[in-house]
Amino acid sequence: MLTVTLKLVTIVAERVLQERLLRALKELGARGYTLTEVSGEGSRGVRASEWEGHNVKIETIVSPEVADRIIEHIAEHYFRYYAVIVYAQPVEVVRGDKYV
Amino acid sequence: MLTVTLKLVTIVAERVLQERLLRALKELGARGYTLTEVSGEGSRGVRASEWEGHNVKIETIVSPEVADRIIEHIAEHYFRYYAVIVYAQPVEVVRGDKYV
Amino acid sequence: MLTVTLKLVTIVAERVLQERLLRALKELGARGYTLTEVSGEGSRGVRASEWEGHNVKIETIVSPEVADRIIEHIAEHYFRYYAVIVYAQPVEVVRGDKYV
Amino acid sequence: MLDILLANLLSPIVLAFALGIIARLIRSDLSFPEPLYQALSIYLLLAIGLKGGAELSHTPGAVVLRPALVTLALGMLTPITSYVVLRKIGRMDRINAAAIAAHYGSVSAVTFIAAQTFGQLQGNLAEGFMPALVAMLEVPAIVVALMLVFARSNHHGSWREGLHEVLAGRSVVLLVGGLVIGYLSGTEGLKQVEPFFVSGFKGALTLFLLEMGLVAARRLRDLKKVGTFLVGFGIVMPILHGSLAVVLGHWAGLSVGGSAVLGAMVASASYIAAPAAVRISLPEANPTLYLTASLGITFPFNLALGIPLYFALAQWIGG
Amino acid sequence: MLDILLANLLSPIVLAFALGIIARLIRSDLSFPEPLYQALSIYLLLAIGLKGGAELSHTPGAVVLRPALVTLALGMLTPITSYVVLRKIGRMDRINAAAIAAHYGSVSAVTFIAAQTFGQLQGNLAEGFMPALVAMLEVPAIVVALMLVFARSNHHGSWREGLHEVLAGRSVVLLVGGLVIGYLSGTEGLKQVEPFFVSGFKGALTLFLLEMGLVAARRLRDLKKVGTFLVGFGIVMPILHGSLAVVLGHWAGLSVGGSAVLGAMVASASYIAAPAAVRISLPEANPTLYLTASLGITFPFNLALGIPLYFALAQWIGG
Amino acid sequence: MLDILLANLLSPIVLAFALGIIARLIRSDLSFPEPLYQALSIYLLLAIGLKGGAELSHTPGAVVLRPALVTLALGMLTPITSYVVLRKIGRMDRINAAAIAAHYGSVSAVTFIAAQTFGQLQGNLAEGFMPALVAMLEVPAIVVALMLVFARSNHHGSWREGLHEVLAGRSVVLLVGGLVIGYLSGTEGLKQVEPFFVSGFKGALTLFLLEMGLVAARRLRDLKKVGTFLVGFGIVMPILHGSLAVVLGHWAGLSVGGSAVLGAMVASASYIAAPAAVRISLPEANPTLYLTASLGITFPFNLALGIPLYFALAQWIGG
Ligand SMILES: Nc1ncnc2c1ncn2[C@@H]1O[C@H](COP(=O)(O)O)[C@@H](O)[C@H]1O
Ligand SMILES: Nc1ncnc2c1ncn2[C@@H]1O[C@H](COP(=O)(O)O)[C@@H](O)[C@H]1O
Ligand SMILES: Nc1ncnc2c1ncn2[C@@H]1O[C@H](COP(=O)(O)O)[C@@H](O)[C@H]1O
Ligand code: NA
Ligand code: NA
Ligand code: NA
Repeated sequence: MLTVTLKLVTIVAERVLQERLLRALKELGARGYTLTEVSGEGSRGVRASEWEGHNVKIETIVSPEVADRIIEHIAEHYFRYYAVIVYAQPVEVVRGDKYV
Repeated sequence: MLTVTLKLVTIVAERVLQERLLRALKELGARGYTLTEVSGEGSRGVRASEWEGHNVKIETIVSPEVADRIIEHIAEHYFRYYAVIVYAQPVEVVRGDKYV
Repeated sequence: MLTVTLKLVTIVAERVLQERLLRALKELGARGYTLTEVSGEGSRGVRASEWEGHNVKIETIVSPEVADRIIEHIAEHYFRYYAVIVYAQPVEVVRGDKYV
Repeated sequence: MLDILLANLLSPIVLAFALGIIARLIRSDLSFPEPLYQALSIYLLLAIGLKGGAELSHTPGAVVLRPALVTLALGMLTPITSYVVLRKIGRMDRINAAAIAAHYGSVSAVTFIAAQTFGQLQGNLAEGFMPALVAMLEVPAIVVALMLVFARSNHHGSWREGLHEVLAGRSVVLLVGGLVIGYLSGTEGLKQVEPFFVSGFKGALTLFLLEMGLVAARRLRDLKKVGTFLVGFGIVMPILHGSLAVVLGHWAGLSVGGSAVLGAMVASASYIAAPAAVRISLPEANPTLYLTASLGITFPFNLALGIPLYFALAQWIGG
Repeated sequence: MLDILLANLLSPIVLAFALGIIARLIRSDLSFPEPLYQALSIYLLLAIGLKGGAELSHTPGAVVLRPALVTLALGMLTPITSYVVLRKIGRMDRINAAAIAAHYGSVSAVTFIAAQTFGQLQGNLAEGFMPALVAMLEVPAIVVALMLVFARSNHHGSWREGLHEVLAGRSVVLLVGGLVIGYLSGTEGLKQVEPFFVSGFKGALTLFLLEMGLVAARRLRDLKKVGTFLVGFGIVMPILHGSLAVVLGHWAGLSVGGSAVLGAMVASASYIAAPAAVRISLPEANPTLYLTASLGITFPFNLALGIPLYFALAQWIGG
Repeated sequence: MLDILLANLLSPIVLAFALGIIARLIRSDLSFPEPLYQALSIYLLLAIGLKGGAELSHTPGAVVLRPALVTLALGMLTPITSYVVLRKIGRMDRINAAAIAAHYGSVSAVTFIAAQTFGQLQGNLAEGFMPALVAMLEVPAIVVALMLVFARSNHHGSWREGLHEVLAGRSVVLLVGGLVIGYLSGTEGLKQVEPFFVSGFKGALTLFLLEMGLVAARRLRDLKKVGTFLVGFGIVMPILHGSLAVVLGHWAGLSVGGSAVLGAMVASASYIAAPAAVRISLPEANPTLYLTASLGITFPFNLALGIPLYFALAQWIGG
């Protein structure tokens, strides 16, 4: 099976950002995403929800360039005021052209 | 701690495939799996559910050979007609014999 | 964007352990975690819940040393009697100092 | 006729459906958590089963026989008429035609419930055993439609898995299970659970239709993709099938309310049981076509206009 | 006064709230799954909308006019008084002051419901159209408070997204949607769904308040972080705003029950609509401050002491 | 006796349980989302607490005293008899014996509810304060059983965490919390929430038992693994404990209904509170043994046969 190595970018963020982040991903070149409802704790204790602790995890498989763009976008727009983390890992996929 | 490197194979698929995929994993040699209810979007907009967008994510830690078999099986049987993606990553585990 | 490579440690465990594991993570030096409700199967069929199969997945990004400590702690305290697995992967993050 | 229509359009359940559509159109963040949707549908299916079964327990078999046979016959006929129309007039390929035919032959439980509720308000009560007919109408059409494909060719999808999907699917299990529980425990048994399953019913249905509106609105976006033929099909076919059913229901001895409800049942298109079975058995069929037609066109049409129409027809024939 | 207070403190809803707090304090594993919380809040909002709308459908417009104008005026005034107090007395920065002002100008639907329920038990029924006033009170304050920031500076957050967040937010959609459905389908329509939406209401509210207790207890941990001033603000401001609203309500022709409920509404601080809008529009405001004040201080205060107080005042003025 | 049995077997709740088992056997995709299960169990526990508390509020203490003492005594005795039987006759190791003893000493709230409901239908109403006895029966047995292990050896599991798990566990918090709320707000308070917590009760219980059937069916697969001894134990032990409790209940002054319900309570085995506590405190005990025994054998046995048996016995002694 012919596999290609791409990047899996994972964002964990407070739920109020969901719509905006998905819009941003699309604009930055992601061709799809998978979303999970999660909870968590980090350095920020509280967020704008009676449901503190409820976050979304957004995973998207993209080319390395798009991965960089996404990470930069999030660092620039969300790190300061919002509860959000982002990280990237290499993954092997088949049908590599589906994701770029 | 003695760790071994194995493969973490992740499948994201429309929910109607859940039972079949789990059966296939077992037959192909996976010794366990973890399942998460997720949602997502990709190239196929709609699926057979009033709950479009609802997918399952199935993660399984296996030997590299089993990983290849799983990826091939899915590519062959599901890529054409179903909303499904699959990718693999190396992971370090302890008790490596538990997974093979 | 300046990224640092850290470890993503993932624990999948039966739900009854949730509180204890989170306490242990904090004590071992993790600065945050993300928790997902999952289900799954492995070598142990049954657990102490009418909801067999319901597990939690706890993900935490930590330094390699903390990762080792966590894996050792879990292997020592939980592998024998509880349904639990743990694995680690390298991930690239920005703001590396947030996690250590 | 006009006042029947107005009464229907101003009923809480139709208005709740409209609210759901509007909420989606203005991009509201209103959404039903999936477990709530599942809880409501478990409740509604079990409740109609229970009521129907308790009613059956004191209905003489002879009264049910003819309506049951008519229902079965319609369950075999309507997938075939749908298929033929889709192939000959719509020029659709075999697979997609069969997939859509499975939906239009089967039944939408919510449309049935809405029709029954509407009859109650109009004072045109349908027979109490109608839920048993719903259970009978659900499965055969899907089998017939799949046979139209599998009879001819060796085929990718799994015929047996698809069938298991319908027969052991949760809507059949809950409906038939409810019927059996209601039948065995009888009117006495039903009385114990009445405040929960009977009194609360219409309110829960209102909530459910709000959610249906949210879901259907997503399908409305795809109206353009499916083309004019399918939009027309989704309106004309229910009228034809529904009218036929009203007439046959009347002939089989059903009351005005009963014939009208039978009309609504037969006119309705499945969007729970059929899609799951078809996705497994005919994976190459395009879900956008069958889901948009049944959920985006036929369901709203029946809810708003079809139901009053079948009642007006039943009244005209039998009243 | 004392017996009013005791009657309130021993009502199932207040006790359920206390149980929620205690459960959290003893570190119980009791927790509500999120879908249950969502289901209950969808139900409660839709239910009060439906009842209010059905009531409106046979209320002459003239009766509603003055109370509506008073409500709107209070919705514009209270964010400003809150802002001024926070800035001048509390020495708070502009952003956080505006964020908190948005919460105290807007309304907590649960406080409204609790007040209305309390009135029923006291035999001081509020006017049936009060839910329409809740809908009117929810939005303006948030707009006014955001304007206090956006009018002055170019700013990070998105003003339009924040506004959309309130206007198309689920609490407004359900409340206003319920009102319209209730209004269009009228008393006749309401009767169909009464066992579900009316009879079950107080029980569902009890369950909801148990959950509110669980959530509020988490906020109590943060009481120390927010400082004495904000604790005092969260108690004194509601008393002032509430008393003013009782007086104006009486002047506008509302009954004793109606004025008291208006008092509770105006005294209450939003913790659903406002936080979502503020988080989007004023991301640099500190959520610990506004959530702890509205959910950890003002909500329990109103529930336990405020509501009986506003009723006592209304009685004294109008009884 | 036979007609009592038949009446029980044909009640909606027993039939719903059977439907759940059947659905699983035919591999239906019917399943309850976890939040629905949690919502129903929160509701049921709170509801029985509320009713019991309201009843207690007007029951003279003297009436409750003797039944309460009997209950406590049985809560200490039954884990010991279970332990001895498992060790001596079953030749089971100490840890697993203690784990199973904790389950059989404690109580299954659903079995209690089913027994109470059955009594109502039979016209053999149990005393209203029985829920207070359930709360008393839940905890002591688990403590006694754990002591059987911890008294002897230094041990892996955590004794204190296990105890906290029961005492602050959601079933105790909801039951005791409901009792206190019901007691404090009294009959007057209960009336407000009656349509929700009282009228809807049996229907919600029916839904819950459908889910219980789905869960128990999974345990049935493990019947072979646990061996004949444990199957016998899961049937004989409840009969012995239940009969003893009926006799002692009668002696303590309980009515026919009350003694029978006490019998069912004591006969029942916990499958919510005990498993969680045991898993934490005795991790090396095998969950397949204690879960299969309590959920796969004893629960269905009591539901179908045990409850009518305890009623027949109570009638024979006291009627
Ligand atoms: N070290 C970490 N490992 C895993 N997830 C984290 C970590 N730190 C933060 N998170 C997740 O990111 C969310 C926001 O983090 P923060 O901005 O630090 O509050 C948290 O609620 C967690 O879900
Ligand atoms: N680029 C991507 N990154 C992450 N998840 C994806 C991506 N593309 C598709 N998916 C997931 O896979 C499912 C099926 O994809 P598709 O077949 O492209 O519709 C989607 O619903 C998503 O959950
Ligand atoms: N090979 C595997 N791959 C992925 N997840 C696994 C695997 N084995 C076990 N798990 C997860 O870990 C949990 C506990 O495993 P076990 O102790 O083997 O029963 C299971 O319920 C699964 O969720
Ligand atoms: Na049909
Ligand atoms: Na206010
Ligand atoms: Na017992």
